[in-house]
Amino acid sequence: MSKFNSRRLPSGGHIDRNHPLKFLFNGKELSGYREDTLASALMANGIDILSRSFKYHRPRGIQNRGYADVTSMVQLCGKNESPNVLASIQPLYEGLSARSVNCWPSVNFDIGASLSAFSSVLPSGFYYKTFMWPSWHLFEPVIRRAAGFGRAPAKKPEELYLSRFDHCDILVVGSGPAGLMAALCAARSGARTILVDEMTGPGGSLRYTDAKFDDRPALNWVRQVVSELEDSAHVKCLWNATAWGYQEGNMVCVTEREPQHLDILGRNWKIWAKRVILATGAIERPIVFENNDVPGVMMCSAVMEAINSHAVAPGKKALVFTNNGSAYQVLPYLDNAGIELAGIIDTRTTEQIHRSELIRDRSVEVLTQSFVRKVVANGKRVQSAIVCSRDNQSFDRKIECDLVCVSGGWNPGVHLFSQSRGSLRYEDSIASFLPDQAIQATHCAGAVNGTMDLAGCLAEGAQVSAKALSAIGIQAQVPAVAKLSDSTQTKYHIEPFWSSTTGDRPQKAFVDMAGDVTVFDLRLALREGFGEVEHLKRYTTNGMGLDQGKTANVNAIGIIAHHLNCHPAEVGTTTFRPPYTPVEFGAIAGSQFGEVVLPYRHTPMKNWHKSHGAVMYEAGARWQRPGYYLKAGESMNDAIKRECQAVRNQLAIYDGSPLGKFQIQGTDALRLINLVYTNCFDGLQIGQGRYGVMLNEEGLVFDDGVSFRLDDDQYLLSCSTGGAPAVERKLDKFINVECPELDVLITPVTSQWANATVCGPLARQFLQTADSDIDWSLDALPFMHMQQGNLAGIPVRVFRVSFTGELSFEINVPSRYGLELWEYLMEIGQPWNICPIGSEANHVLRVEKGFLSLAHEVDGTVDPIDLGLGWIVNRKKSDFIGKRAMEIRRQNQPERHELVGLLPQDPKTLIQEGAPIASGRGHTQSEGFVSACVWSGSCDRTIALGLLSNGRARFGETVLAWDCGKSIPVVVSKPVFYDAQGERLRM
Amino acid sequence: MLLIPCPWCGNRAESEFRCAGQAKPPRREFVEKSDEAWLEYLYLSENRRGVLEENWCHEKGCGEWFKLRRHTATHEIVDAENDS
Amino acid sequence: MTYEVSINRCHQQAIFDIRGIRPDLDSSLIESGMTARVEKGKIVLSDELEILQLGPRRILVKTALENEQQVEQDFRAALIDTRRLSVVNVSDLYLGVQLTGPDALEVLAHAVPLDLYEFPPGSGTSSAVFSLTAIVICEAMNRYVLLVERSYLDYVQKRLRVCALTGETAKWQ
Amino acid sequence: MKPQQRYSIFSLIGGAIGNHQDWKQAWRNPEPKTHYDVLIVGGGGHGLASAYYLAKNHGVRNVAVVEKNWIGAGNSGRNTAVVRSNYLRDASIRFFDKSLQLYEGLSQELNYNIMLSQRSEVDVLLTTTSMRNMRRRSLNMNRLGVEFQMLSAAQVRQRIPILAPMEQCRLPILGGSVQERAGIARHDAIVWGYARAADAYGVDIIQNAEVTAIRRGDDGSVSAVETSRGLIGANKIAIATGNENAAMASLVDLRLPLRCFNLQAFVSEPIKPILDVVVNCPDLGVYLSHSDKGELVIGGATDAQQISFRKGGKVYMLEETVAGLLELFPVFRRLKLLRQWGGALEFAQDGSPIVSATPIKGLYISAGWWGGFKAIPAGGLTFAHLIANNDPHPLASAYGMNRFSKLDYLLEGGTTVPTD
Ligand SMILES: Cc1cc2nc3c(=O)[nH]c(=O)nc-3n(C[C@H](O)[C@H](O)[C@H](O)COP(=O)(O)OP(=O)(O)OC[C@H]3O[C@@H](n4cnc5c(N)ncnc54)[C@H](O)[C@@H]3O)c2cc1C
Ligand SMILES: NC(=O)c1ccc[n+]([C@@H]2O[C@H](COP(=O)([O-])OP(=O)(O)OC[C@H]3O[C@@H](n4cnc5c(N)ncnc54)[C@H](O)[C@@H]3O)[C@@H](O)[C@H]2O)c1
Ligand SMILES: Cc1cc2nc3c(=O)[nH]c(=O)nc-3n(C[C@H](O)[C@H](O)[C@H](O)COP(=O)(O)O)c2cc1C
Ligand SMILES: [Zn+2]
Repeated sequence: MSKFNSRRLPSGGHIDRNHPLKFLFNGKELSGYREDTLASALMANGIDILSRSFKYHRPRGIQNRGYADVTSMVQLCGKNESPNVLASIQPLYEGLSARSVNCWPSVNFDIGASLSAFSSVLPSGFYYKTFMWPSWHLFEPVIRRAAGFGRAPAKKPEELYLSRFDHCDILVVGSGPAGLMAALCAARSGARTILVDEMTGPGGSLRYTDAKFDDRPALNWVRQVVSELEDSAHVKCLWNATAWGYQEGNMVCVTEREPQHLDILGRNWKIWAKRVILATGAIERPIVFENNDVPGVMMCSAVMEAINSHAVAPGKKALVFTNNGSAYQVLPYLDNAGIELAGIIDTRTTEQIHRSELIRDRSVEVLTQSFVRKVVANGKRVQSAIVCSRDNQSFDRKIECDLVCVSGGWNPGVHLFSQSRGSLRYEDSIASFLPDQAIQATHCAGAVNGTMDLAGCLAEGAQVSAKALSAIGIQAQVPAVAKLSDSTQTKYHIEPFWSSTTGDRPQKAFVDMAGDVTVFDLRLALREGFGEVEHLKRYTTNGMGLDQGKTANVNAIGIIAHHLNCHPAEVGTTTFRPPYTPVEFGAIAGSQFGEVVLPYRHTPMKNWHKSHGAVMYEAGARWQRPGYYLKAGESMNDAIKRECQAVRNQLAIYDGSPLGKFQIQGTDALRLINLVYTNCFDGLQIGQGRYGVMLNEEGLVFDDGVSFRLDDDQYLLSCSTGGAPAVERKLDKFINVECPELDVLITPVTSQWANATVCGPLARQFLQTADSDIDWSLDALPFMHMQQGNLAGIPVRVFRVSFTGELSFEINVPSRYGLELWEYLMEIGQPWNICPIGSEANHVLRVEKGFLSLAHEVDGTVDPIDLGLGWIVNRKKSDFIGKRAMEIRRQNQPERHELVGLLPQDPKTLIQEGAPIASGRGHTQSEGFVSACVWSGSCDRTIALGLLSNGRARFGETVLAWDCGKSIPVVVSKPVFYDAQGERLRM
Repeated sequence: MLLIPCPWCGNRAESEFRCAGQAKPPRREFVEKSDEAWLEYLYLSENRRGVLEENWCHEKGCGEWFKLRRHTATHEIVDAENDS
Repeated sequence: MTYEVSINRCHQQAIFDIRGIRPDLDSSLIESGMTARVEKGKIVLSDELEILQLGPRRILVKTALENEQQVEQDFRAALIDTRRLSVVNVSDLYLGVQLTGPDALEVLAHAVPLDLYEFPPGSGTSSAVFSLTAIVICEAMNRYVLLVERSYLDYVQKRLRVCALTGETAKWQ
Repeated sequence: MKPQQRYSIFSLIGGAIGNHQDWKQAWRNPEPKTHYDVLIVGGGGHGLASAYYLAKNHGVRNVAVVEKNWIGAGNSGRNTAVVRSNYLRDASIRFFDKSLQLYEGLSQELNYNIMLSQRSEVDVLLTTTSMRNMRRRSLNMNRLGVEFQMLSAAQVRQRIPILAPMEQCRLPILGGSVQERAGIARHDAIVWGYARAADAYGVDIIQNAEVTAIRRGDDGSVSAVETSRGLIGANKIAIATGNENAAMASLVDLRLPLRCFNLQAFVSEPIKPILDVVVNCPDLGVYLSHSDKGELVIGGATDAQQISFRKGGKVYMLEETVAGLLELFPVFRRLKLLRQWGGALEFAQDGSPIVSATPIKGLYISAGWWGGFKAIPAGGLTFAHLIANNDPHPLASAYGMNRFSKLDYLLEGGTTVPTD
């Protein structure tokens, strides 16, 4: 027979022998069966070495079960490329392809392993002590290449992830005996229940043991319970779903991998539960001895799983090494698999060992009070073990074996409990940490609670569930507990034994396999004063690897306690943090990906713009707006120039829809407006508007805009596009919290209105040709006034406001008519050569006029007086937002940066926006900066605006702008370059 | 994510709410006070571990403003009340 | 496999946003005879109107678009005298997107944090839809309507379709 | 004084020969004395660096650093370790660049490899607003002789080849900026290196001692602190407690405009080198670097809504940051989150730190270090100067606490800390 499936047992297991599957490992074609994991299939094929270790590149294989089996990590290749996948949880599928990680050229012959030769100079924290001279940069690339395991995928997957919310009464995490009973009880009691388990199916430990309920395999019972659950409308069961984050608010994040009924890679559930029941079981931990990482050293439960679930014999001759009773359960499994038993090494005394029938009838030798000092490997796999006695350390005995079944005890899966801020306590009788005080609405049942016997787990699951239900006022229907057939269970009875080595010499006795941390490393750290458990973790990296110390941490704490001569409780644990097991980033982001990663907003005219060459800009508050419209053969600058000319000389139109708008109503509407703007709005007629600047309470400019009076107590306040969300929040807080005495109501109406702004010297003439009842004449509709009426049969509001400095009509219509209005204007504007313009042209035009741009001149340090808007600050008003602060600041700072115009001496020079203005030797004395600089068609030269120290007193002076090493002389001027009197916009 | 007890809607997801800082007396009570008192109103707020009373708004929901007492280190909510 | 749901834009409706200082809102509703017709968190049908109290100080009234002017006039007549009430026509502010089909609830659960099992037909509330403010209405079993700010409609609709696995991939054009 | 034991490759080899049995404690674990000339509260980077410079530059060696947990338990032990000096205002540029310069010589100075990796930080810019902000910074920094350059979109892609292709971007990359000297350092090493070097000068590092009260003498000046390990006298007391400064100041009825907000960070599973620079994307609120150990270290935006002292994180902030990460790097979708944590960041009202004497004689405070890992060397240097001379160091003269009552802000972020 070929090596193919050489370790597969002829019968048994839960694998589906009718469905053989082909897969690739390191390029070699192998085969397994459906229901195999990648790990079991590799084991069946006689493959021992899956990867190389982090630091010393030691060969590693399968040691543990499920997510605790950190040494089984591989790179999943092909379409679903994914790094650091644990073979022990990866279901086998047809065509799967995987590679070993952290090795070159191959996992069996790995150059990196030669590092082991230098390992004596690489104890924990060695990098803090060397590589300083001449510079870390010389060494870093080598270290970096050596670090890390798998590779990030080169391509993004095309499939989706989703993320969703849910609510329930009872969330049960873990579907072992305890979790199933808890879920069953909740379901029968009519509670909305969600049951999740990280494995591909239910059952927990019952999936790999051969327990019998009512004389039938436990899995039958599992199936029966689950089908009852799945048939209940108020119950959801999620398999392959890890509860990874126990958040505040009793919310648990659960990531479901590749939900079977949907074509997605994963889905993250954010579940609020009234009560959470943690039935997360326990993880078997190793005992530390020299070479305890060599393939062939496995946890007893992993051996049981291999044999019972996957019909694989992980060795031929086994030695059992334990400090507790649970290990003896492996014996019948070894028998079944035809594995010879080389002996049992138990660290406990004869009296401590419960002589169950499992050993009573055997001829096998049990060496009590003994331990495995080290295993000897033939390079790739265990060959023998050196065993010695606890009272007579010099007594060494070599036992031939190719499999060492280890049990160092069980670590209750307290991760989620601790994440939820629940406290832990060290329990001597199980030599591990247990949940103590819950902070959130959390319950624990089963092995996680320290209940190590199956009957106890079943009973506790139901009891705890009943308790949780009654806490939320649901009458519990407690299901009967199935009868266990002849219990093959042993008494747990653990006696702590953490490590065979003291770590005085640098043996390879690994505490943390994921980070290659040895007992020696822990000892060294202690010696150097890193005795705090958190220092120890950080100095040695113990518990910082891929499995976050699932098996390592308790051992490390035990070892430290032993050497510090204290109780493990005094050492304490490091902090448990999410995620419980690594979660794909894609699942966390869910559908927030690609185009929909951020909200975007469109005006009703979007499609028109796009089909007319508009280059869309993000205009603030997620709005998309045309930046400029490109015509064939044009450059961006050409386009902007053309658009500017249209406004200054003829006729243009732009989409001003995104401008923020609020309808304000109430007897105190005017009072509010007078409080939020620096100037006074008294005396405004209905239909009249006024420009205002809004400060924050710190006295600094926050926003600006025009407000119109619509009716007696009704105003329409407008603000900048990007500022609208902040203005909305500010106003809302102001009237509800800061000035609750105001009798005023605010309705944000930004998207209600679409706006086409017609501007240019021909705007009035043009609009007079439109089909409209509006009187466009100066008398009827002067600057800063509005009119309502109809245009082309559409109800419109026309505002005479100008941000370009040119004659301008803002035509607002309910959004549904936006496109219709726009198209109508474009159509009748055709003979006029009407030109659509974007925000770039607007920018040039406003610079020519010295109008304020929040994005440019306002950097959070300026007040309105700095901006030359002193006329807008009504000092007589007793109060407005920011008044007090502005006054205090001005008292303390007489000299301020003020808005000025700047004319580069060379009229062709463009200065970069943001260039500082400086004087003094080496330009060290800062005097301000250039906030905007554009080519102005109207002035036929470049012009700029800036903030300059004491600027208004310095008109005519030449100052130096500093632009990338060049100093550029610029002449200070008034900040207006076009139509200084403002006649054109008032036309 | 917390579930926050809106006085009008009951428990709703934290993401529907806005926390708007420490609850202080209304602004008008400071307008007439000394510069020092005004500055205190402007930028001093309690910044400690423990229960703080804050202004919260069910911004994406019913729009109500209310006072919430919340622990700044555990994020536990003590109570919420509507004073209108 | 995908979810069984269809996601479509609704016909525009006339919508009025009524806000008031609490006691005023209550009393003017009484005056106008509307109080009997509001119920917290529920859509109440009355003549041509669908009335939804969104908050203690805010009511939304929906009706067919052709009733827009009539209803606006009625409101003015009935409510406007009390000046401490604001009625704003927001018919163009909100657009509806409708989810119908057996999986409507499951798909919607990807967007809103509400407990949708406690949100039977006839319920309505303002909530966070993909973190944006929107009004969620359960019109019937397997039928939900989201009223979202018009400018966000494309975004919300697109993202719902992504969640419904309609095959629409999230690609930026 | 120098550390009793020098670290080098030779000492490591020597150590190996002796099975590494002879390594000394990196710092002592002394019992507190009854009195110190200067007592520093807070064993984070700033407290320890201040102790070191007090001893080294000012000859003040009867110094204690009192730490309530273990040194580095605060933000210095949980930050994303980015060091850079690209700030906007002159005072900040000068201060932070001094800090970066000190970092450049720190491994040698402390004889401790802090693993300063000046791999450059590239800002990936997606909006015209952030382009404008960075351009202004870069122009101003260049004027002061500090390197920080703008990049074209093509140059950004060249430096970060795995960025999302143009056609897949929600917000296309408009350009970027880079500071070549920026990079990362090993966060714990800064703490341990300063601790070891300060200890060698005789500074007492006292862990597990929480300061619960500050006592004052008859003249009002400070005299001692009460701690969980007893009363400790001191002529001068310097507060550097990371995010507890407001609480510490309130022990002597001092109120400061400080607020703490949550910031979270997370790491991916360890992978082989894929990213050679620090990447920062202000528009998506995410930044990351690839550590020497192999994990991607990722940070996001501060959650400036609620005052918070938690060391965890809010899940909606995590989602946002991850979404931002994947928008830049869609290839990371299948990469896995390994660990997520958080910290409370302390902000002063104007976003700039406070390094200041107080109205109470003998009491000094160093606070508001929300991005203050990069500031540890200069923060320590200037704080030590202030404590020793009772006079601000010229580089930190803008950081006095009296600026607030004049509303004379040093605004870095562009705006003040949100007041709501
Ligand atoms: C997630 C995150 C990412 C960050 N990323 C960066 C970054 O990339 N770059 C950067 O420059 N900065 C970053 N920062 C900020 C940086 O971490 C801090 O600014 C810096 O570490 C502050 O150092 P510190 O010494 O002032 O405070 P800490 O390191 O917090 O030290 C304060 C110490 O005082 C102790 N203490 C408190 N109260 C008492 C008491 N009563 N008695 C005794 N001791 C007390 C604490 O236990 C703590 O150890 C980040 C912060 C966080 C949270
Ligand atoms: N004989 C002994 O000494 C001994 C020791 C330990 C355990 N046991 C046995 O183990 C069993 C314990 O039963 P149980 O129900 O408490 O646990 P279990 O181990 O049977 O089941 C726990 C389940 O929870 C899942 N899980 C854990 N964390 C999860 C998470 N974050 N998200 C999703 N799923 C998660 C696990 O994958 C597992 O399927 C009993 O049968 C007991 O006898 C025996
Ligand atoms: C730069 C940096 C890198 C880190 N890398 C890892 C890592 O590889 N593995 C890990 O488990 N934790 C890593 N951490 C996180 C720490 O384990 C720890 O969570 C963090 O310092 C906060 O401490 P706390 O979780 O004990 O509160 C890293 C932290 C930082 C600051
Ligand atoms: Zn509410």
